[in-house]
Amino acid sequence: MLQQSARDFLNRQAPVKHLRSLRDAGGSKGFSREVWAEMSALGWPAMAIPEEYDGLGFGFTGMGIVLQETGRTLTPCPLLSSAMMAAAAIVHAGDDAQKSTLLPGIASGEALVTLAFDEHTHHRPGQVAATAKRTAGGFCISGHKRFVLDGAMSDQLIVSARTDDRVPDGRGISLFIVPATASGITITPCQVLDTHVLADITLDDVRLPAAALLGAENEGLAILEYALDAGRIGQSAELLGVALEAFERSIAYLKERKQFGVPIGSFQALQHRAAVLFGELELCKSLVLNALHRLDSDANEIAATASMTKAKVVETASKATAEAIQWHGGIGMTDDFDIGFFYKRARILETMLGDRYFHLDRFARQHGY
Amino acid sequence: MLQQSARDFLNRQAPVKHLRSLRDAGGSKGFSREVWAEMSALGWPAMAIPEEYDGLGFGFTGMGIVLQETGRTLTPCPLLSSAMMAAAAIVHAGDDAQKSTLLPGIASGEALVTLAFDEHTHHRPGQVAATAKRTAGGFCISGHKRFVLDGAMSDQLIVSARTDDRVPDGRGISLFIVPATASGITITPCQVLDTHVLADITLDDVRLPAAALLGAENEGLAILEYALDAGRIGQSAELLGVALEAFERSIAYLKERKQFGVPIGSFQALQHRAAVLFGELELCKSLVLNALHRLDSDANEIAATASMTKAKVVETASKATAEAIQWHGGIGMTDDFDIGFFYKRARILETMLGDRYFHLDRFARQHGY
Amino acid sequence: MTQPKDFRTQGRAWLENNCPADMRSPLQTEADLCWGGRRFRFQSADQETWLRNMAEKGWTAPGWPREYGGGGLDQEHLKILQEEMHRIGARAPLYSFGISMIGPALLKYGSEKLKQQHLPPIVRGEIRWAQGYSEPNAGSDLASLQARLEDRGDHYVLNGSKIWTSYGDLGDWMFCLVRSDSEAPKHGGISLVLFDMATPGVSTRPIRLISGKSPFTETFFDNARVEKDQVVGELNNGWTVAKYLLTHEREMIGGSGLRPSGEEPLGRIAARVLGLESGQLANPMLRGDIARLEIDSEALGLTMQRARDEVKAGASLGATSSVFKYIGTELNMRRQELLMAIHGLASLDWSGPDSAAGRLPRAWLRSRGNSIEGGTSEIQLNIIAKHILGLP
Amino acid sequence: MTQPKDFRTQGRAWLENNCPADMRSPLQTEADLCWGGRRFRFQSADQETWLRNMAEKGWTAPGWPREYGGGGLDQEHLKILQEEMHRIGARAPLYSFGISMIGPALLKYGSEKLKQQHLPPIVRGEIRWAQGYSEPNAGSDLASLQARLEDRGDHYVLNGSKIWTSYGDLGDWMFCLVRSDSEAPKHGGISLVLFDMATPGVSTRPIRLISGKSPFTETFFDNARVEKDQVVGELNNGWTVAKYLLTHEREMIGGSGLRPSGEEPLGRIAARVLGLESGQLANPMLRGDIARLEIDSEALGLTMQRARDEVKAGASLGATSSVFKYIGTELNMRRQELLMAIHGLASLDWSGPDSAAGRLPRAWLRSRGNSIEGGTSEIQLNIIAKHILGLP
Repeated sequence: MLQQSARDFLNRQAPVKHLRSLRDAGGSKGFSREVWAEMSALGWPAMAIPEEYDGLGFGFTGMGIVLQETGRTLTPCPLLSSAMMAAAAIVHAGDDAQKSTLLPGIASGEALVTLAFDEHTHHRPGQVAATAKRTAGGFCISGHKRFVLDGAMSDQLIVSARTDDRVPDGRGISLFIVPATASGITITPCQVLDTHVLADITLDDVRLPAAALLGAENEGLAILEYALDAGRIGQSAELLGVALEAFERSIAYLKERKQFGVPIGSFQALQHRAAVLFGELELCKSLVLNALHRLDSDANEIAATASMTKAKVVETASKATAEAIQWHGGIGMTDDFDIGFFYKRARILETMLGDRYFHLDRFARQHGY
Repeated sequence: MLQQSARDFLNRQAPVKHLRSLRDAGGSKGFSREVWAEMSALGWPAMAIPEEYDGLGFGFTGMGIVLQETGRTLTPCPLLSSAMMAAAAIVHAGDDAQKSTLLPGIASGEALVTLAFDEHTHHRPGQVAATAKRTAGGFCISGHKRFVLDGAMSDQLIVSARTDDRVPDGRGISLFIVPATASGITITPCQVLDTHVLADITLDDVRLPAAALLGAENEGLAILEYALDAGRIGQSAELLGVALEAFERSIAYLKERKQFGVPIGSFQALQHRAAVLFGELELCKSLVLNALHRLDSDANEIAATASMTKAKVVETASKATAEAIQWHGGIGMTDDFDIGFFYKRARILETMLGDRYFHLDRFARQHGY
Repeated sequence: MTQPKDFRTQGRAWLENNCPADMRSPLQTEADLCWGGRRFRFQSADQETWLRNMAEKGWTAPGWPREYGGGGLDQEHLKILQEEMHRIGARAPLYSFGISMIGPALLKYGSEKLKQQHLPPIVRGEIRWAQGYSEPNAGSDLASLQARLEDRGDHYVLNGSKIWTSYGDLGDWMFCLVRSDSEAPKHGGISLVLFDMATPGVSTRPIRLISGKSPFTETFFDNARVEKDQVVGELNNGWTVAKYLLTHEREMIGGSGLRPSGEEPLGRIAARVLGLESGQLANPMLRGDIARLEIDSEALGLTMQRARDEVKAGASLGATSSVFKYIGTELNMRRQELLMAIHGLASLDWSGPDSAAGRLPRAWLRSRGNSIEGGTSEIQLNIIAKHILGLP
Repeated sequence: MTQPKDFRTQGRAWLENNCPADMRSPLQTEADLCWGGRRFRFQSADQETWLRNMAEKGWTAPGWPREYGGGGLDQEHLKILQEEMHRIGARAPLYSFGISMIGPALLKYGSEKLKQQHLPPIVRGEIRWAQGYSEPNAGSDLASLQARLEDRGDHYVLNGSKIWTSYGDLGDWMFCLVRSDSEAPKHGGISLVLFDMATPGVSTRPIRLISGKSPFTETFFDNARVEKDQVVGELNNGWTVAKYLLTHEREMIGGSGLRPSGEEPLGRIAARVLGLESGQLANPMLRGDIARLEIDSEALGLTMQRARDEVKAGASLGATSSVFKYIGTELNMRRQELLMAIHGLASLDWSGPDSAAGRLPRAWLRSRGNSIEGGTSEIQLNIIAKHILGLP
C-alpha cells in the first residue's frame, strides 16, 4: 500500500523528467522545495520518528520502501539526509531537549538537518581533523567538512569534531548540533554527476553552547557510525529501486526493440545475462528487507548487516545500470534518453558513505578476517 | 617445428591415456622412466643447459614450447623440476665444479635434481625453519620439506635452510645440494589429485661437505626465487597447453553434440562464453611467450613478469577447464572421460609455486602498491 | 493445533528427551547421513533411535498430513520445529528423495491408493527412492526420452535405460519418467511410473566420477513389469508431474549454496588456516573473494526464506526454483574453489592425513556436477528468461 | 631503404631537431589532440610546426607508399620510428580517421585517381574525414541501411541520414555507406562513396551524450550530389570494403584498453591518491581489481604487438580485430571504473577544481559507449564465435 501510493505520487509529481528539469534549470538547490512539501504532507519524513515527537513511529522499514520508490524515479529529496540519518542520530543519542527541539521539525519536513563528517576525498568517518575546544560557555569548532549531503539546504548540521587528541583513533570524537547560519560557517555548494548538490563547509571558530553536544563527549564516533549505517541501509533501498527500474525498463526494451528482424530479447546471450541479473536482484531485495528489519529491531548489531547489504547492492546496481545502457545501445548513451541517469545515480549512491571496496573490507573486518 | 615434433611424439607415446594408465597402476612413481628416457633422447632436458655442460644452449623458450605440449597431453615428467628449475638454479649460481658435476646428468636426463623448499601447507619460500649449522667439515642440516615436486624420484635435492637466524627475513637462507640417499634423509611419497607424486622429506642431521653450498652463504633466497620464477613461467607454459587443449576439445564437442535437435554450439550464450574465453587465451599466449623471452634475455627482472604471467594464466586455465566440464555436461563429470583430468591438472599447477592470490599480491607489491 | 507457544515448549522438551546426544553434533562425513531404506546399515544405535523417534512423531516429514504418517504441521509450527532442532544442533533424522521429491508429487497428483501405499514407508525411512529421469545422450533435453512403457493388458513392461540415478544401487523403489505413447508430440505421451527396483529386469551399473566416487548409476530395464496402478497422475500426462517434481529438486539443490549447518564460516576457516596479520587475513587478495561469497550465501539464505514466506502466503514457487538452483550451485562451486585455495598445497593430497583422505578435493571435484545435474545452469537461465522475464 | 641502424641514428637526429619541446609532453586534455582539417584551429604554433614537419617526411602516415605522400617505411623501420618517438615522449602529430580508416581502404580498394586525390591531403592533415556508417534504428544491424544513392546520369544523389558520425560537425569529407541497389539482397547493393561535407544538402546536428559532451552528430542528406568517380571499389560491392575498413576501426578502438601513453600506471595513481599502509594500498579490497586490470592491459599490449608481428609475417588481421575491440573496450571501461573508485568522492564532482571540471566522470561516462560504437561487444563475440571458432 505504502509502496503503491509512493509510486503513484512519484510517477505523477516527480518522475525522471523532474530530475532532468532541475538539472536543465541549473542552480545549486539540488531538489525541489515544492515536491518536498508534498512529500512531507504525505508524512514521509515523519515515518521513523517516534510519535511523542510528532512522528508516525513506523520505523525505518517504511522509510526504506519509500526510498526504494524515490530510487525508481531518481527523485532528489532530503529524506535520506534529514529524516533518516540525522533523525537516527538524534533519536539514538539526543537528550530530551534536543529531541523536542529538532525532531518535530524534521518530521514535518520544515526543518532539514544533515550530518557533516567527511573531510577527505574518501569516506573515512573515523579520521577527523576538525577540533572542538572547550570554552567558558561551551565549545568552539574549527574544521573543514566536505561532500555534505544536502549541506547547502539544511538548517542544522550535525558536525563531528575531535574533542580529545590523546585517546587513540575511534574515540575522542564528539558530535555537535550546529545551526547552518552560525557565525564562522561558510557553505559552498558543488554539483555532482546527476544534479545532486553536495556542500563544502568550513567552520572557523564557530562558538556553540554546551547544549550543542549530541551524546556523550568523546563517544561521538559510535553514534555517527550508527547513523551512517542507517544511511547505508537507506541508500541500499534507494539503489535497489534504481537498479530494479533500470532493469525493468531494459527488459521491456529487449522485448520491443528489433534487430536482424527479431526482438533483441530473443538472443540467448542477452537472455542469460538478464536471467543472472534477475537472480542478483532477488538477492538484493532480500538483503534490503532484512537490513531494514534489523535496523528496526536490533539497532546495536547493524554494522555488519549494513556493510553486507551495501556491498552487494552496489555491485548489482552498478552492473544493472551499466547493462541497461549496453542493452539500449547507442540511444542509451544519449542525454535525451533517461537510462543514463540511473547509471549516474547508482555511482553517486555507491560513492557516498563508502563504496563496494570500503564495505567489503569492513564486512571482513567485522567477521574477524 | 619443435612444437610439432613434440606434439607428434607426445600424442604417440604419452597421450592422456598414458596418465590414466599410470594412475590405474597405482604406485608412487608419478611418471614413466621409459617415456622420460625417450624425451631425453630427443634432447628435451638439455635444451636450457649451456653447451659447455653437454646441453643444447637453446634457452628456456624452447623448453616452454615443449612444456606447453606436455600440458596438452598431461604427460607427467620431471622436465619442470629438474631440467628447468634445478638447472636454472645451478646455471645461475653454481660454481664450476657443481656445474660440471650436475648439469651433464640433468641434460642427458639420467640424473634428476629437484628443489625442496616449502615447509608449510602454503607456498611461502621465504619462511624457512630448516637449519644448516656449520660443522668442522661443512654443514649439518635438519628440517622438514613438504610437497617436493618429483621428490621421490630425484637423485639430488636442492634444499633451502637457514644459516643465520640474526639477519631479518629474506636473508640468512642458503641452498645446499644434497644427495637423496644421504644418511638422515627420509622421503615419503604422497599422491595428489591426478596421480602426480609429491614428497614429504625430513632431514635429520644430514652431514654435508662445504662444497654442497650452492651460491653464496645467506644469499640463497634470491637464487631460489629466480629458480622458482623460472618454474612459474614453465608452469604457465604447461598450463597454457592444458587450457588450450581443454578449450579445443570442448569447441569440437560443441560442434558435434546435439541437443534439442541442434548442435549445442549453436546456442548463443555458449558461443559468447567461448568467444570471451578465446580472447583470454590469446592474452595468455602472449604473456607466456613474453615471459619465456624475458627469462632468456633479462634474467634479473623476471619476478614481476613471472607473477603477472602466472596470475593471468591460472585464472584463465581454471576457467577454461571448468567450462570444459560444463560444456560436456554429465559425461564431463565421469572418470571414463578425459576432460576432468585437465581440470585436476590445472589445479595442481595453480597451487604449486603460488596460486592466483599469491601472484596477484606479489605483482602488486612489486609495483609498489 | 497446539498453540505456537505451547508447541515450542512441548517440542523442546520432547527433543531434549528423544534426540540422542551423538545426534546433536555436526555431520563429519557423508557416511553420517541417514538415508534409510531396505539396504541401509545404521552407523550407530543412536542414529537408528533418532530416526525411529522422529518417524513416530511424523517429524521426518513434519509438513505432511497426519493421515499419511506426517507431522501435520503448518508453516508457523514447522518453523518452530526447525528452530528448536537448530537450537540443540540436531541432525536431520533422514535424508530422502521420498520426502523431497516423489512425496510432494504424490501428495499433489497421486491417487489415494498410491498415497496410502507409499507415503507412510517414506516417513518411516523404510523405502529409499531413486530418480529415473535422465537418459544417455538426452542430457538437458529431458523430454526427448526413449525408455518405453508398453501396455500388456493387466500390466505394463518397461524397456530402455536411465542415467545419473543417484545412489541407484541403494534404491528400493524408483520414480521413473517413461515414454508411454511414442506417437504423441515430444512433451505428450510421457508418464511418471513407480516400481520396485528388485523387479526382475531392473539392473544398475555404477558411474565413476572424476572425484573417484560413484554416487550415480546407470539403470537398465529389460522387460521390467510395472503395475497399472503405479502411474502418478494420468497416463501420458507425466510431463506436468515431472515439472512439478523438478521445482522441488531444484530448490533442494539450491540449498547447496548455503553454508552447511554446523560448518564454520569460510572467513573463520581462512583466518584459522592462513592466520591474520594486523587483524586481516594473511592472504590479502583472497579476502575479497571470501567476503563476496559469504555475503552471497547469506543473501541466498534470506531469499529462500523470503520465498518460503511468500509460498506460505499463497504464491507458487514455480520458476523461482530455477533461480535458487542456479545461484545455489554457483555459490557451492565458488565455495569449494575457495576452500581449496584456503587449504593450499594440503588440498591437493588425494589420500594423506592432511586432507582426511582427500575429502576436500573430492568435494571440490564433485561440486562441478552441481551446475549440470537437476537441469544445467544454462537450462535454469533459459527458464528464468522465458518464464519469469517473459523474453521471447 | 636506409639500413635500420642508420635509420635510427638519422631519425633520432631529425626528431631532436624537428620536434618542438612542447610536443614532447603527455597530452593533458582532449583539446591537445591535433585532428587537422579545414576547420581545425591549432592550439599553438608548436603544434602546427610539428604536424608540418612530420607531414613533410610522410611520417604522419609512415607506412604508406611515398608516391601518395607517406613515409614508405616497412615494419622494421616503422618500429624504429615508433621507438624513437617514444624515447623523447613525442606526441602523435596527427589523429586522423583518414589515416586509420579510409586511407587503408583506399590503398586496398581505391582507384588510382582516388588515391592520388585523397591520400596526400590526409598525410598533410588538410582534410578531416568523417565516417557515415550507422543509421537511426539500424544499430548493430549495419547492413540494414536505408540511405539511398540514386543514379542521375552523370552523377548520383544521396538521400537519408546517418547517426553517430564522430565529430561530424568538424569533418571535411565523409566516407559513407549507402544503398545503391534496393532490389539486391541485404548485403548486396551497398556502396562506399566519398563526398565533401560542404556539398549542398549535407547537414549535421550534434548528439548530446550522458557525459554532457557532443562528440557525435547526426548527418542528413537531402539530394546531396555525389560524383561518379567517388565510389570506392565497385558499385554495389561496398560491403566488402566496409568490412575491411571495420577491422581497422576495431583494432584502433581496441587500443583504448592500453594504458594511454604518458599516463601513470593505475597502481601508482592509487598509491598516490589513497596512500600505502605497510607498503600496501590503504584500500586492500581495491588492490586485486587494480592488479588484474594492469595485467590484462599489459597482456593486451603484448597481444596486439604479436598480431602486428604476425601480420608482418603474412597473416591477415581479419576477425582478430574483433578480439581486440572486445577486450580493449572492456578494459577501458574497467579502467575508468577503477579510476572513479580511486578518486572517491572527488570523482563525483561535475565542475569543481578537484576533478578538473569533471574530466574524470565525463571520461568514465564516455567509456560506456566503447562497447557499443564500432560494433557492439555482442557483435564482436558473434564474429569471434562464428569466424574464428567456427561455431554453427
